[in-house]
This record gives sequence, C-alpha cells and structure tokens, in this order.
Amino acid sequence: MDEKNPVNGYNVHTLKDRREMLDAIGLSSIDDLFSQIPSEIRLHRPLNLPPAQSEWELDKRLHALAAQNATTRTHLSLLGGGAYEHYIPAVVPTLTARGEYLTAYTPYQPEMSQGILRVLHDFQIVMGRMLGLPAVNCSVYDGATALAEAAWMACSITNRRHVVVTEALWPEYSQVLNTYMRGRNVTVSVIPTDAMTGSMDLEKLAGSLKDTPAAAVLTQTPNGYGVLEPIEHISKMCHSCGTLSNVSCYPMMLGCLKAPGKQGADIVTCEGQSLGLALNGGGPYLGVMATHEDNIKFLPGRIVGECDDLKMEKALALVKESREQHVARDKATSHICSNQALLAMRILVYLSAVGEHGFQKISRLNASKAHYICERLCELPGVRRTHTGHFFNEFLLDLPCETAPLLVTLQKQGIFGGIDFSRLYPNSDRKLLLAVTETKSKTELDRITDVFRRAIAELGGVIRS
Amino acid sequence: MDEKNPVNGYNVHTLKDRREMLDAIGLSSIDDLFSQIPSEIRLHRPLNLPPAQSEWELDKRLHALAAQNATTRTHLSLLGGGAYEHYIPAVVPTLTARGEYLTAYTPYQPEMSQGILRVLHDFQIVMGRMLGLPAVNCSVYDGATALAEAAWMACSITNRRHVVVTEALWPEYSQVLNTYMRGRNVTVSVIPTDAMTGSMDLEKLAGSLKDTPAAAVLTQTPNGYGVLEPIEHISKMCHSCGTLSNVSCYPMMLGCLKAPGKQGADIVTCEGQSLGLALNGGGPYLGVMATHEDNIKFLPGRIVGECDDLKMEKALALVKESREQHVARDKATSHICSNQALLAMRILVYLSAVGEHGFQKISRLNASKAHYICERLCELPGVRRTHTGHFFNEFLLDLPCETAPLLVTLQKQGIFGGIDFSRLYPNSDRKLLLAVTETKSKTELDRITDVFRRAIAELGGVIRS
Amino acid sequence: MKTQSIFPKSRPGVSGASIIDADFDTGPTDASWFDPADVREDSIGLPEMSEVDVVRHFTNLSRAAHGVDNGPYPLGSCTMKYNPKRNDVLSTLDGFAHAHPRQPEPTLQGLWDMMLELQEFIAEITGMDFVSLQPAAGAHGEFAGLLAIRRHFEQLHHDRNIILIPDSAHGTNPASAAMVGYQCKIIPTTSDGMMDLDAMEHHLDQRVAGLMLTNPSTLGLFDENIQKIAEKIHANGSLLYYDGANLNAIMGITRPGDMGFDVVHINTHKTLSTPHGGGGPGAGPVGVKAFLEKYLPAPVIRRIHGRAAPDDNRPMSAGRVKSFFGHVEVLLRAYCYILTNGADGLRTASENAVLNANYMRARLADLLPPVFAQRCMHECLLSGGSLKVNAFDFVKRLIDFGVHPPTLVGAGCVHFAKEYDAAMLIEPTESESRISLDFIIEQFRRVAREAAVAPYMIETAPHTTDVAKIIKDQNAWIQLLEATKY
Amino acid sequence: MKTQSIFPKSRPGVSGASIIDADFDTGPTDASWFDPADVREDSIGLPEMSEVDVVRHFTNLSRAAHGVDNGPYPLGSCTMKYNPKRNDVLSTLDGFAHAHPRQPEPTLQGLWDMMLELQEFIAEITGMDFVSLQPAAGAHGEFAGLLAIRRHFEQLHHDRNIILIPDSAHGTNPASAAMVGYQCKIIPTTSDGMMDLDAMEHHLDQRVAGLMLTNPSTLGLFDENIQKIAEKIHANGSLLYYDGANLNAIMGITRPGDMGFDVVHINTHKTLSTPHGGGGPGAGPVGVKAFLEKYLPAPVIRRIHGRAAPDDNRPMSAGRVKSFFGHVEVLLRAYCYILTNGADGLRTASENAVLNANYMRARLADLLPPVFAQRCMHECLLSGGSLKVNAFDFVKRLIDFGVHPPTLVGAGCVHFAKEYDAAMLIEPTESESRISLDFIIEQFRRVAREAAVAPYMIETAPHTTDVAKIIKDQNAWIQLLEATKY
Ligand SMILES: Cc1ncc(COP(=O)(O)O)c(C=O)c1O
Ligand SMILES: Cc1ncc(COP(=O)(O)O)c(C=O)c1O
Repeated sequence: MDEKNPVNGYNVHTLKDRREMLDAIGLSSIDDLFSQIPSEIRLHRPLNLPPAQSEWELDKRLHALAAQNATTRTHLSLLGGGAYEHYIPAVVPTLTARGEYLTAYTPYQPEMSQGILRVLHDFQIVMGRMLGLPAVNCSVYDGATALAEAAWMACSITNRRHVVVTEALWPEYSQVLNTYMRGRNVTVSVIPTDAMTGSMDLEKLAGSLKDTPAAAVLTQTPNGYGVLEPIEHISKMCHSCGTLSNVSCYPMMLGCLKAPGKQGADIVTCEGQSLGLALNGGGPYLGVMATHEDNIKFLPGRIVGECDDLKMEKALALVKESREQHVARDKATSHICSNQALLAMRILVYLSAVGEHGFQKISRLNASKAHYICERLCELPGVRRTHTGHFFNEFLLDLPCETAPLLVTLQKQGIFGGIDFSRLYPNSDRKLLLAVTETKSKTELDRITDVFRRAIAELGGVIRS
Repeated sequence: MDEKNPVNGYNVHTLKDRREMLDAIGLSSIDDLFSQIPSEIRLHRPLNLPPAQSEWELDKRLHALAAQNATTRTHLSLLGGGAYEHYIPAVVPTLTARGEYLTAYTPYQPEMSQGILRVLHDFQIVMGRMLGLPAVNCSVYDGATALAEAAWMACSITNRRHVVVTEALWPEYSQVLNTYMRGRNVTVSVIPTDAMTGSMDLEKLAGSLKDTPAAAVLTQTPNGYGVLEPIEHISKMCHSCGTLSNVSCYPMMLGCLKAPGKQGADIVTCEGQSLGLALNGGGPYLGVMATHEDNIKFLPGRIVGECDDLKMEKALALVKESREQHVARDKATSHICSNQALLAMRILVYLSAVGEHGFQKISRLNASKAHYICERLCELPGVRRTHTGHFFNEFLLDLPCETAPLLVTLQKQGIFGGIDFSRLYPNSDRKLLLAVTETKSKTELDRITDVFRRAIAELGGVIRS
Repeated sequence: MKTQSIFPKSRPGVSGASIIDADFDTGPTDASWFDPADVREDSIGLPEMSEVDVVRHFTNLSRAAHGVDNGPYPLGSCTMKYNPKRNDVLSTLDGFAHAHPRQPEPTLQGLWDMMLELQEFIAEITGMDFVSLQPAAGAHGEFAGLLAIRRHFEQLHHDRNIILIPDSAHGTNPASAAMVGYQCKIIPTTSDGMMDLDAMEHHLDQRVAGLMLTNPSTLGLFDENIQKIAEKIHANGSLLYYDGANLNAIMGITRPGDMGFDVVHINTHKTLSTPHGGGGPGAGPVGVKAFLEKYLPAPVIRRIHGRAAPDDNRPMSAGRVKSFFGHVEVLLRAYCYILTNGADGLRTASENAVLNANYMRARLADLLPPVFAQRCMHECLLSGGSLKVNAFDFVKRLIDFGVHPPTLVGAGCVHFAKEYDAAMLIEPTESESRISLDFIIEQFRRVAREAAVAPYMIETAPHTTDVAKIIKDQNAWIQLLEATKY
Repeated sequence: MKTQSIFPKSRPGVSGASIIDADFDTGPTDASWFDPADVREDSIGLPEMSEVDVVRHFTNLSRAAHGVDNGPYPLGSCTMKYNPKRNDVLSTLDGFAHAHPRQPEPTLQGLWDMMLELQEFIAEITGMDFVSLQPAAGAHGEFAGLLAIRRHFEQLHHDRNIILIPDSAHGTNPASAAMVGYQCKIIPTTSDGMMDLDAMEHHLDQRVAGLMLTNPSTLGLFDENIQKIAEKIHANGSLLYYDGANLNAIMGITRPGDMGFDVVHINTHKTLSTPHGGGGPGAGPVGVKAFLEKYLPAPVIRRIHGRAAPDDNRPMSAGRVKSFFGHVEVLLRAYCYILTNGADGLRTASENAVLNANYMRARLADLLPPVFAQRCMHECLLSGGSLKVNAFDFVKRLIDFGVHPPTLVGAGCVHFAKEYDAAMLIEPTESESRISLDFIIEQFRRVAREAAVAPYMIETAPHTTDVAKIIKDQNAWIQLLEATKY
C-alpha cells in the first residue's frame, strides 16, 4: 500500500504528504499506524467490493437503477396509507441544500450555528401552531416512532404501564408500537372501530378505560380507513380517568380542520412527510411531537430554546439536555441522537413558501378532489364507500370485484389505483383504499374514473345491491 | 384590476399595500400610474396566454416536454460537431447554483462582489494557461461568435479588412463569421483542405496570403473533419506577412496537446462547452478568447483586473472598460454586454474539480477511446478513415453504404451513431463523423462496433477495396 | 477576509475527482496518435486539490458576493427581480440538459414544441408577428434585428446607412449598429426627458434606415410622443426598432407592436426572470412584423407538416448569429415564468414594478428630488445634487446596510448626459414587497442623515465588505467618456 | 447581525407560491365534508410572505451557520468528513425520490437491487453475515441489534437482562439498552484507556446478555484486548455488540465480525459520508452473524426466486422498528460512496483518517499532551490541563479563526469520565488535506500563544459570530452529569 500512490475516490494526500506526516509522527510506514491491532484479526486481503468507479460510471449505474423503479411520476398514483404525494415547491430543496445547512452537525456550538438554530426554533413554533400544542421537539425518526415514543412519554407522565390503541392504526405503526412497548414492558390493548362509521368504537373504549387504568389512548386521525376520529370526545373520555389523549394525525388536513391540540389532545404526533418531503421510497421522513409545556421533561429529542449570551443578549441553543441520552444515558427519555433536522428545516421552508393562505388552499384542494372522485367512483355499479364517517382525502371503497386484478388492470393503463386493503389488514377482500392530493387535475381524475369504469366492467364483478 | 386582489405568480403586495402605496404617491388607482401612455396604444384586453399554472402543473408540463426529447442519456451517442458529451462533476452545478453567484448582476459594485470577481479573475488565469496566451476576457456568447469577434479584432489590430479562413470550420461558425464580417465590411476568402491528410492545404494558403494582405488566418483545430492542424507552421506563415494567426480549438484536447498560443497563435478562441457545461440542446455555451497583453485594448467583453482600494490594498474590479459599449458606444470593440459569466465560473469549478492530473487523464481517455473504436470500425468491411491526418477524439469515416439508413438502423438500437456528414458539408455522401468521449466504456464501444457491423452487413453496402 | 485565488491552494499530485477507467488507463499518450511536435510536455497549470477543498473555496467565495437572493438590488435599468427557483429546476431537466443539438430532428420534439410556443407567447406580449429565439443576449438581439433591417433595405436597393439613437440609449445600441455597418446619429433628450423630436426630424432623411428607441426609456420615462415618432419615421420610409430591455414596465398594458415598432428585442434576463449569473447568460429573442420575417437568422422554429421543427431553409435570411438554436436553458425559464404568471400575472408584475418605482420616488422626493417632473415607469431617476456628499460616495454607503446601490454614471452600464451625473437610477422591480421597499427607503434616509453629520463615514464607505472602496480609474473613465462623446 | 425569526416578517394576505386550480377553487370548505365542530375557524399562524422574501430569509440565515463545506470540523466522535456532491445528486433521482413505498413490489426493482447490494457491501465491510438497512440512525441500529439479542435469549429461554457497557460509551448505548428492557452495568476504563478487563469479569455472570463495545473507542484507542474480551464474553454464553460509529478508522484493515462481534451497527452518516444536515437524517444499518439473522426487524431485502425483494414473512423477528424499508435517500449515498471508493479507496480513507489524527496528535503534543500514551486511531484525546485558560473557553476562540471546536464534555455528545474534563477529542477525518491540517494546528497554537498573553480575548470569545459566547446552563449540566453518574 505504501509504495504506490494512495487510491481514494476523494484523495487528499500525495505520497509525499503521507511520508512527511509519518515522519512527523515518528513512524516509518502506514502499517505502523495500525500496529496495535493484532495480526490475527487483521484483514489480510482487500475487501471484496466492486472496483472503484469514475463519477460518470457511477452516474450511469444509479440512473439505470432509478429507471428500474416506476414512480408517482411515471404513473398516476392514488397511493396513500401514511405517505402522500404532495407538491414540493422548488424553493424547499434549493434552500435546504445550501452547504451550510446540509453539512453542519447538530448545533453543539451555538455561537456558530445561530442560522440552523433559528430555523429549528421556528420549526418548533410553526409545528406547535399546526398541532395546537406549544412544546415541540426537533423531530424523531418518523411518524411511527413518534407514536411509540409518545406512548412511552404518557407512561412516564402518568406512571402507568398500559396503553390503549385504535385498531385502525397504519399496520406499521402498530408493529412499531408493539416493538417499543415490549422493551419498556408496557401492555397494549386494542379498540375496534365501528363497522358502519369506521371511527373508533367509543363504547368499547369506555369499557377498556374502566377495566385498566391506561397511560394513554392512542388515536390516529384520519385513521387507517381514512375516517376522521372524534378527538374532542375521545380526549374528554381520557381525561375523566387520568389518561392522556395521544393523537397521531395527518398534518395536511390541518388547513381544513382544527388542531388536535385544540381539541383536547395531550400529545400530538405526526408524520411530517406530507409537508415538503419527497416520497423517497419510504424514507427518510420525520416524526413530529407536540405537547404541553409541563410535559417537556418527558419529550425525546433535541429542543432549541432561547438563552443569554455573554452580553446578555438573546441567543439560541439546544436546551433541556438533561432529558437526552448524552446526559441521562439509561435514564434518558429516549435514545434518539441523530434525528431528522434537515427535514424539519424542509418543513419550515415548505410552510413559509406556501404560507397560511396557500396551505389552507392546498388542504382544501385535497379534500375537494378526494370528495369529487369518491362521488364519481361511487356512481359506478357496485362501488360504494365502506364507511359513513367523514374523511379528508383518503377513503375506503367496497368493490364489486377482486381488488388485485383491478389494480393490475389499472396499472397497465399507467395508474396506481390505490392500496389493496388486504395488504394492510387481514380479511379485507374486495376493498380498496384511495388517497387523492392536490397534484391531480380534474382531467386526470376523470380519466382515472373512466379507466376504473372500464376495468370493473371487464372484470365483470358481481354487482352488489 | 384594482378591485380584486392582484394576481401574480410571485405575489408581493396585498390589495391594502397597493392602496396605501398609491396614497403615498398621490394617485387613486393603478390605472393612473399609466396615464402617460396614450389610450390608442393601450392594450384593452388581456394578453392571449395560457392560464396561470400552479407549480405542480408547470412541473408536469415541463416533464412532459422533456420526455419528448431523446438525449445522450437515453441513447449511446457518438455525436460531436462542436458540442460534446463530457462528464460534469456534480460539484460544478452544485457550487455555481449558490444564490450569491446565480442571482448577482455583472459586478459593477466591486466592493460587494469580490467573490464573483475572484472567480472570474481565476477563470481568466486558468484559460490563459489552457490556451497559452495571457490576456483573456470573461467570455463571449459562444465558440462561433468568439471566432468572429477574433477575426474583427485582427482587422482592428492590423488595420486590414480581409481574413482568410479554412473551409473546414463547423458550418455554423462560417455562417456566423460571414454575418459578422459582412457588417464590418471585411472580405473573407476560404482555403481548402488537402484531400488526403484532411488538414489545411498550405500551398493554397501561401498563395492566398501572397495575393491579398490578410488581417488573419482563421484555423480550427481539430477541424471539421476531426483532423488536427499544423498550428506552428500556419502561424509562421502568417507572421511572415504581418498576418495574425487566429486559432479556434477544442479545449479538451489540451490535456494531450500543446496550447495553440504556445505554437505561435496570436488569438486563440474556443467553445468552452466541453469544460463542464451541459449540452442543453445547443446552449447556452460560451466563447473564450485569449491573446497577447498588447492586444487587450482590442478584446471584447469584460475583463477583471487588480486595483487598489482606499486602504491601498489589492482588490479586484472590472477594468479597461474603455473598450466596452457602455463607454465607447459605437467605437466599442464589440456590443457585448450580458455574457456567459456563470458558465465561465462553471469552467473554473470544473477545471479545479478534475485538476491538472484529472484533466490530462480525461483528455487521454478521449483520445484513446476514439482511437480504439476508430480501429475497430475500420476493421469492418468497406469502412475506412477518410483522412490520414492525426485526430484527437473525432474522425470521419468512409462507409460502404448510405449514411442515413445506417444511422436510422443504429438509432433503433439506441445509438446516435454520429453525424451524417452531408448535413454539415455538401457532397459528402457515405461519410460519417464520429466523436467519442471519456463517458463511453469499453463494453459500450464494443457493443457499438457490433451494432455497426450488423447494420452495415444488413444494409449490404458495396464493399470498397 | 480578503478573497484568495485558487492557485496558491494547489498541491500538485492531489486530485479531487478520481478518474478511473481500468480498460483504458494506459498512462502516457500513445506515440502514434499525434505529431510528436504537438504533444504537450509540460503541465498546463491547473489547480490540484481535493474535492472538499474545491467545495470550500467556492462556497466561501460566494459569501463575498450579493445577489437578489441576499437582498434588495435596485440597480436601475437592470431589472433585478426575483429569479424563481422552480425555473432553476425545470430548465435543467435531463430531457433538455442532455439533448445534443445535432440529434436527428424528430428526437427533439419537446424542444421544438417549447420553442414554438415561446415564440408565440413573446409575439403576443410584444405585439409582433414573429419571433426568433436565437440571439444570446439583448445586444445580440439588437444585432439580429438591425441585420434584418439592413437586409430589408438591401432587398429594396435603398442605400440607407444611418441609425438614429437617442443619447440616453444603452451603449449596446450604437455598438450593435456599428457592427451591422451603420453610422449612428445621436438625438438629444429634452429637459422633460423625452427624445428631442425636432432634432430627430432634423436628421431624418433618405439615408436613415431607422430609429432605435427604448420606451420606457432608460431615464424611466414613457415617451408620450411615440405615435408621432412612429408616424414620422415610417413616413420617411425608415423603420422603428424597439430595445425591449425595459419591457418589464408594460407587460399587458401596451405593446411595442401596437406603438408602431417594426422590430423588437427583449431581454429575458430582465423581463422574464432569468438569473443574471454575475453577468450572464441571458437571451435576447427578437421579434418582427411580418414583412421582416424572412430576414431573421436561420434557423427559426416553425410548424412544418403540423409539427414544430427548425426551419433552416431561409434563403433571404440576414445570416446566422450563433451556433444552434438559442439559449435553450434560459428560454425554458422564460417559458416557465410566462406559464406561472399567465396574462393577469404578467400585468400585475408590470403594475407592481411601476407602483414600486413611483412609491420610492414619492417617499424619497424630499431628499432626492426627481430629475423629471413626469411620473416614472419602472424606475426613477433621482437627483443627488443637493446631498452633502457626492452621489458616488453616497451609494457606496448603502452597501453597509444591505442594499445594493442604484445605478450611477460609471457604476452601471447606463449612459447619462453630463447634466445628470449626480443622478441615481433606482429600479426596485415588482418583486420587492412593501416591507422591503420601506427598508430600502429607510437606508437611503439613514445615509442622508449621516451625510449631514458624519460625511467622513460616507466618503470612506463601505466599511463592512472584504475590501474598502475601490477607486478604479474613475477619472480616466470620465475622461474617456468625454473623449468618446458625440 | 442577529438572526431573526420568520414570523415577524409575515404580511397576511401575501402568498409566495400561487396555488391555482380553476376546476376546484371553490373557496371555503364544503359544509358536507366534515363535522362542523371540527372545521378550522381561525388561521393557523403560518408565515405569509413573497417567494423572494422566503428565499432571502433562508439564504441569509444559512450564512450564520458552519458546515464541512465551510471549513475544518474536527469534532471528535462525529466524523465530519466530506459529503460528496455527486451523492446529493444521485440520491435524489426521480426514480427514487418519487417512488411510493406502497407501490406494487415489482415496480420497485431498482430499489430492491440497490438495497440488496448495499446489504452485501456492508456485510463485507463489517465481516458480518447479514445486514438490515431499516434502522434510522445509530441509536436505532443499537435498538434493533439489542432486540435481536433479546429475542435470541428468549428463544433459548435464558433469562439474561443485563448489558455491560464501558463508561466511555456513547450515551445512546445505555439509552437503547434501557429501551429494550435491559439493565446497564458500567465498566470503568483503565488509565491506559482500555476497558477494565477485571471489572468486566467481575460483572460477567449468567444474567449478562452481552457487552456493547466501540472499537476503536470514543477515546480514540483500539482495544488490544478485544480477542480476550470476545473469548470471555462468549465463554459466558453472552453476545458481543459492536457500536460501529467509529468504523471509519478500520475499513479494510480489520472487521468487527473478525474480532468476534455478533452484532454490529454502523452510522452511514459518519463512515459512509452522509451529510449531517444540522442533526440528521442518517441511517444505522445493523449487521448480525448468521444465527441472529432471523431476529432482525421485518422487512429485510432478500433474493427471492432469483430477484431482490422485501421479505416480510419473518415470524421470528424481534419486530418492526420503523415504517417502510429504511432511509432510502441516505442509503443511496452510502451506496455511491462505496462504489466511488472501492476496496482500496475505503482502506485509504481509513489510513488517512488515522494518519491525520496521529499527525495532529504529534504536532500538538507539546501544547496539548495526549491523554493516553498509546497511538491513537481516527481521533486523539488531548489534555488541555496545562493551558492558561480553561478548555471550554479555549475552543470557543478557535471559532474566530474558522475552525470548528473539537469535542469537550458538555459541548458534544461524548461522555468522558471526570478525570478527562479538560480534554479535547479531535477527529480531523481523512478528508482534511495536509494544508488544512497545518492550518488547524496553527490555529490551536495561535490560541495557545494568545492564552499566555491575552487570556481575556479567549475568555470572551468568540468575537466574530452573530452572538457572543452562550453560557447555557453549563453548571446545571455538570450537576446533572453528577446526578446521573453510575
Ligand atoms: C436598455 C438596454 N438595452 C440593451 C441592453 C443590452 O442587453 P444585454 O446585456 O442582454 O446584451 C441592456 C442591458 O443592460 C439595457 O438595459
Ligand atoms: C460512538 C457512537 N455511538 C452511537 C452514536 C449514535 O448514533 P446516532 O446519532 O446515529 O443515533 C454515535 C453518534 O454520535 C456515536 O458517536
């Protein structure tokens, strides 16, 4: 290795540099640097990896891989289920890609990081306003871990080790919840939904709350059937038995609907992806958590706050670190260290770019387009909405035919027609979950309806009454 | 207009703002702002344009248009002819896209533009080194206008009104030259190339120089047949009759070959596209011009130089503006005002990113890949190189079949096989001009050769001896 | 910190981008490829550094620069409006960025479609019959337009070799005219800022090919005599050329074609929001009335057999002005800008541009009285004559407060008559919000207050930049200006 | 200038992005859509401003921040190496960026192929048998890895609920262990910087599920006893967990799998060059030896019928740790980084990382003597004990000279024992060139010189930032540290 020029994709040293630096250290070869590593565990062969590639070859390879994926750009997509195709203004990636933001570490040195701290602080403020609760952290990994972390928070706050959860969580969310709760030794009980309305069965909830004192009820709105939950009501039921109301919501709806925090929820979490993040094949996204000021000491993750500097002027810094793993270690509220800060910045830029007015309009467009196509589809023979409860932009349909072949037919016409509901929940034959966002034009929605009509006719589904 | 909220894609004022501002001006309506425009010439209807579009609709439209173009990414391309598919390191667009560079004007306020001035100054230095002459401007529109501007420079310097030019210019270059020379009342005479070697017919040149005193001989190297010209020799011939040697070159070759300025050329120009600029369907590119210090006063365009600031420290500014249109007006060396500064910055970033070593290597890869496939293709029956002169990475082939159907066959296999030479120069049947760059792997070159073999066999070309 | 050149940072032997191709990494140049006398023996002198060092160098240098993205840029005559980020993205899609201009025509249908549509949009906005997108910039558009005029008279066998140009014209106007082979006659400006009609008539004879006019002018005024001017020019058999660099003031309100102009160029990098990139690239589409269409440079995009395609077969053309089809990447931005705004949006943009300029003018009038009584259009010319410091110093102090100086003689590319040499040309553009305008106004007032009490602070400004005030050869410059005066 | 919040810049009624859809612009919410009690009546309180004002706000704020792109960032334990720009571009190609995670599996073949290959690359680099890419960050990888260990012992019906952790471990180690339900036992460090073997043996009994170790450690040292440790741990029936956050020191030189580790996580945002983004996102792939494979979270990517595809059918899995498949965009960067470097390149990166740290250590030894005699790996722990100022003040002064401070107690996420509280952990990384290293060294020396003559300058530093030194609740912090001490 020492004899030839060092080989590295991002070379910084000449052979001469390396020799002179070894001299300064007092060593005679690069190998000497590693002499403390016993020979028996040294790797005496090169790693078995593909040969190094010039940038243009790498570029070809990645383009070829990318071309193997269909996307929401190559197809008209009605996919949702917790990840949504919303419009991302070009200002969002442009501004957050600035090197100063992109390549900085966690702002441990606040004096040289006021720009990042300011963005994160404003992110906390803006999400506090969105979710209706003032204390917000700078993100956790995703919506599912936010829900799970919030469940544990409720346990810590209430000192209870039992949580109650709707059956209509995204399945990944309930799996993550179970994983997290198992480690913490928290029991989980599940509340079914009402078959007609599609929202939580409140009698069953009341029963459950009576049975075992729960740290929290975990609600998702819209739930996994797209149905909006009665947060105010659920929260009241919770509060009457010392239980917290935890709500996981889809923030895009908040341009039309009240913030859960304003409807009595104690901890509101959300998947932030819809607010300016690309779908990215499933990640990275980010989880946001908001709660009352009183609960801050139980929050996981970074929090930016105001401090004084030496001149007694206001400055920003990471605060309340005593909750965090680098201080509290095994007593920390969470293990989270690296988080999703850059994506939190994206959210702030997104919300600033569309603004109050724009956001409300986008939110309304989602609802109106979804209601429009829902009506159109329900005019097709044998198609009807499964539930009567209100929805925002996602809804479940009963079909007159099998779901899988319908989706295949649609896909051949360049349409991702929604999610085969049996892939989310067992025993859900002939059911399709569709989400519609502002990105679909009327022409496209009409075309989709048309293709549905023909596909259903072709598949000759049994017409239900 | 005044009654409803102003409509604009990038709105800045509320209706209230507008009213208050009108108040401050002392007007009562927006219409009053335009009262000095006579009603007869006012447009009393809305412009007939498509309705305003949300960003996501715009995005769809542009993607749809882009999808209507094949590219050097969708096809394996051997196209050249003055525009080349070279690799562009990601650092190039990333760094030059920084808002401070992208959205600044010409640095008329040097105190707040030292960053841009430094980049442009270093660009001048680096291009001076590349081309072998020290005085470089900050770009003109493209390689063709650089050649034409250089021809006029030579006329001004020598006070002659006649130029001599090789027939083997890119056809667009000779067209532009003719357009520019016509206005300036400069006569142009054309020197043919030697049919065997493909380089300039030096006897004819000698004759022409004897006939009429020329301001300059305009050479292109590699010329329109891909053949390298004997710059040193031509320059000597020029100098013996008070004529300048103007050379337009392809800068990518300069990693292998001597700079024309070091071989006696007096004004060297080039199309800078190959140094980090995308193909962009033909533009924007940039023309670079280099000459002796003495000739600076005849150069068109911006020049950055060192000045002193108030503290008598060195600073950079635009200098020698007395040549330029805003000072000299109709006596200016050129009308150029807006130029290609951002692309000049791209070139500096490109050359810094690949570095001396990398650039030489890329240049060599171009030559070796071109020579490789040239040899392979000349092994095919009936295929041979048209000329014997040396080439860099572009060469002309004689084919055993018609060119057009061959190209169609290749295109069906995803290959842009080169330029049908009859589209560049008349009377060039059964000739194909091919360029090869570092971006083609051996596997790809072998595949291309294979497709050529089969296509030629299919087309049943008459086999030449 | 002072900026540093990249060359001293070079460390021979280090290479940022690893260039690897095992199949062809043959080492030195093959002896058979080239004439040995031509082979490079020494190094070129390119910098050599690691990729991170390249990134840091250019990242940090950018921080010693100021663009529209950083703050207000009211540089008169330059229309430094917002450059939408969506256009940066959409103008660099692979389908355009990697398209080779010599691809077979049918493989570039998206390009032809876009260009044809854009030609039509610009024709509609300017009121012209046909547009070519080929010119590289405003000056280049002038060149192409004047070439068409020249070719027109050549066809008519009229020997007209004079172009009339007002003294307030941009320098590119006379320079382009000279490149086309015209002689320039300069028309003075009257004290109310209009072109002197009598002087024009005085020059108007059979040798005059045309008049080049900017309206609104670079003094920020709309020439109310435009109809009369058009009538006289046309009555003389001459043509009327419109320098559209100031079109930003009138989109959807009036059109050069309707004012009587025969040829128009526009600056997409002003009106249609292309970022200036520290000097370019822009684009200078040129539009003509129908009778001049055949003289436009080849190729243009036309509908051929129902499809948009480049038309190269133009025997009457005045010739080609650059390689290929135009500044595609730049034109895409103009296309996006027009589609984002629509008719109402473009009109609102012009309304706001004029509103903003008049607002600045009104709010600064006590300090910097307007040079002309007439209401201004998209920019206002204000007199710095009563300031306690000279205007050149005054505006440099604005830098310290985050505002780019307005245009002055010698600090911009505008040409003013001698009488206005303490004047400032301020063009806020429509993309400055009320808050921003008030901020700019406050900075002007702050510097004016300071001028009264601490002129020294102004004379030595700026104080916050990496370098101190740069004097250049300002005197030399003014002498030159004298020397080249008409 | 102090940074400003965006909210006071809001101007209700202005909206930057025009949202237009004539077909659905119906105005207020349709009454039938929602329960009236749920409908929003007030505004949310989002900022409202023009697009250019948004751009300026965030552009200018970014200038009050410092990243690797701006200069050296020798923040120990954080591996702030260069983040290649090519990866920014290639990780955001449309074919990945716009892929929906719930698309039919066969429509995401490019995603599965990439992930499968990357799993194999990371397995090779770490010497493990199988890798899952799902975890979101290092701590999350620990969580997933510890879950696998827990599930393993559950299957064996071993009741092991203790995890051993050296006192120098990163805070996430004990925090993750706690989340999995383990009790932590802390092992002290000996004076030569190694984990105290005797203390480990003292704790080693049948309740111990495993030992979490970082090697090289966060003190920058390679634990030479690793083979002995592995032997003892395994002899006890316990498992060995490798915190791979420091893998940057050993790529191609030694592998955790070969050292005897059973589970490994790596931090792609350290070793494989993901930019940190002011705090994330990163990714924390977790690798295991074959016997633990079945316990990894679902889904993983496997070759199924000859094609890469996600495998959700994992009945033995310890459960899911997040939605979907992992941080795809981040993983693509790791993939690009590995392909750009190849085996030689990765090895050279580690060689240079270690070379650079030892060079800094040697060149600063007179001023800041190394805490440990042993040669360091990718980072060095230097003692600030003999400085004339305290270390916290000392490092703040580096900011004024363009160098990001190294890691200290309370100014980073590293946990030091009390004895090292004046120590600095310096990790230059392999992407600093010789010139840059010499520059960093010179700044350290300059501050040290200053400490002798003008300590006041240091105590009040930094002087060049928008805000002055921030004290936070440093004392409170140290008290807390005491309170939570083991
Ligand atoms: C009035 C006027 N005309 C012409 C031009 C020249 O345009 P360009 O710089 O694009 O060549 C300008 C540009 O500054 C201008 O302001
Ligand atoms: C040694 C060590 N372990 C674990 C971690 C945690 O990784 P992450 O921040 O990705 O969760 C870190 C990160 O700082 C670290 O340095």
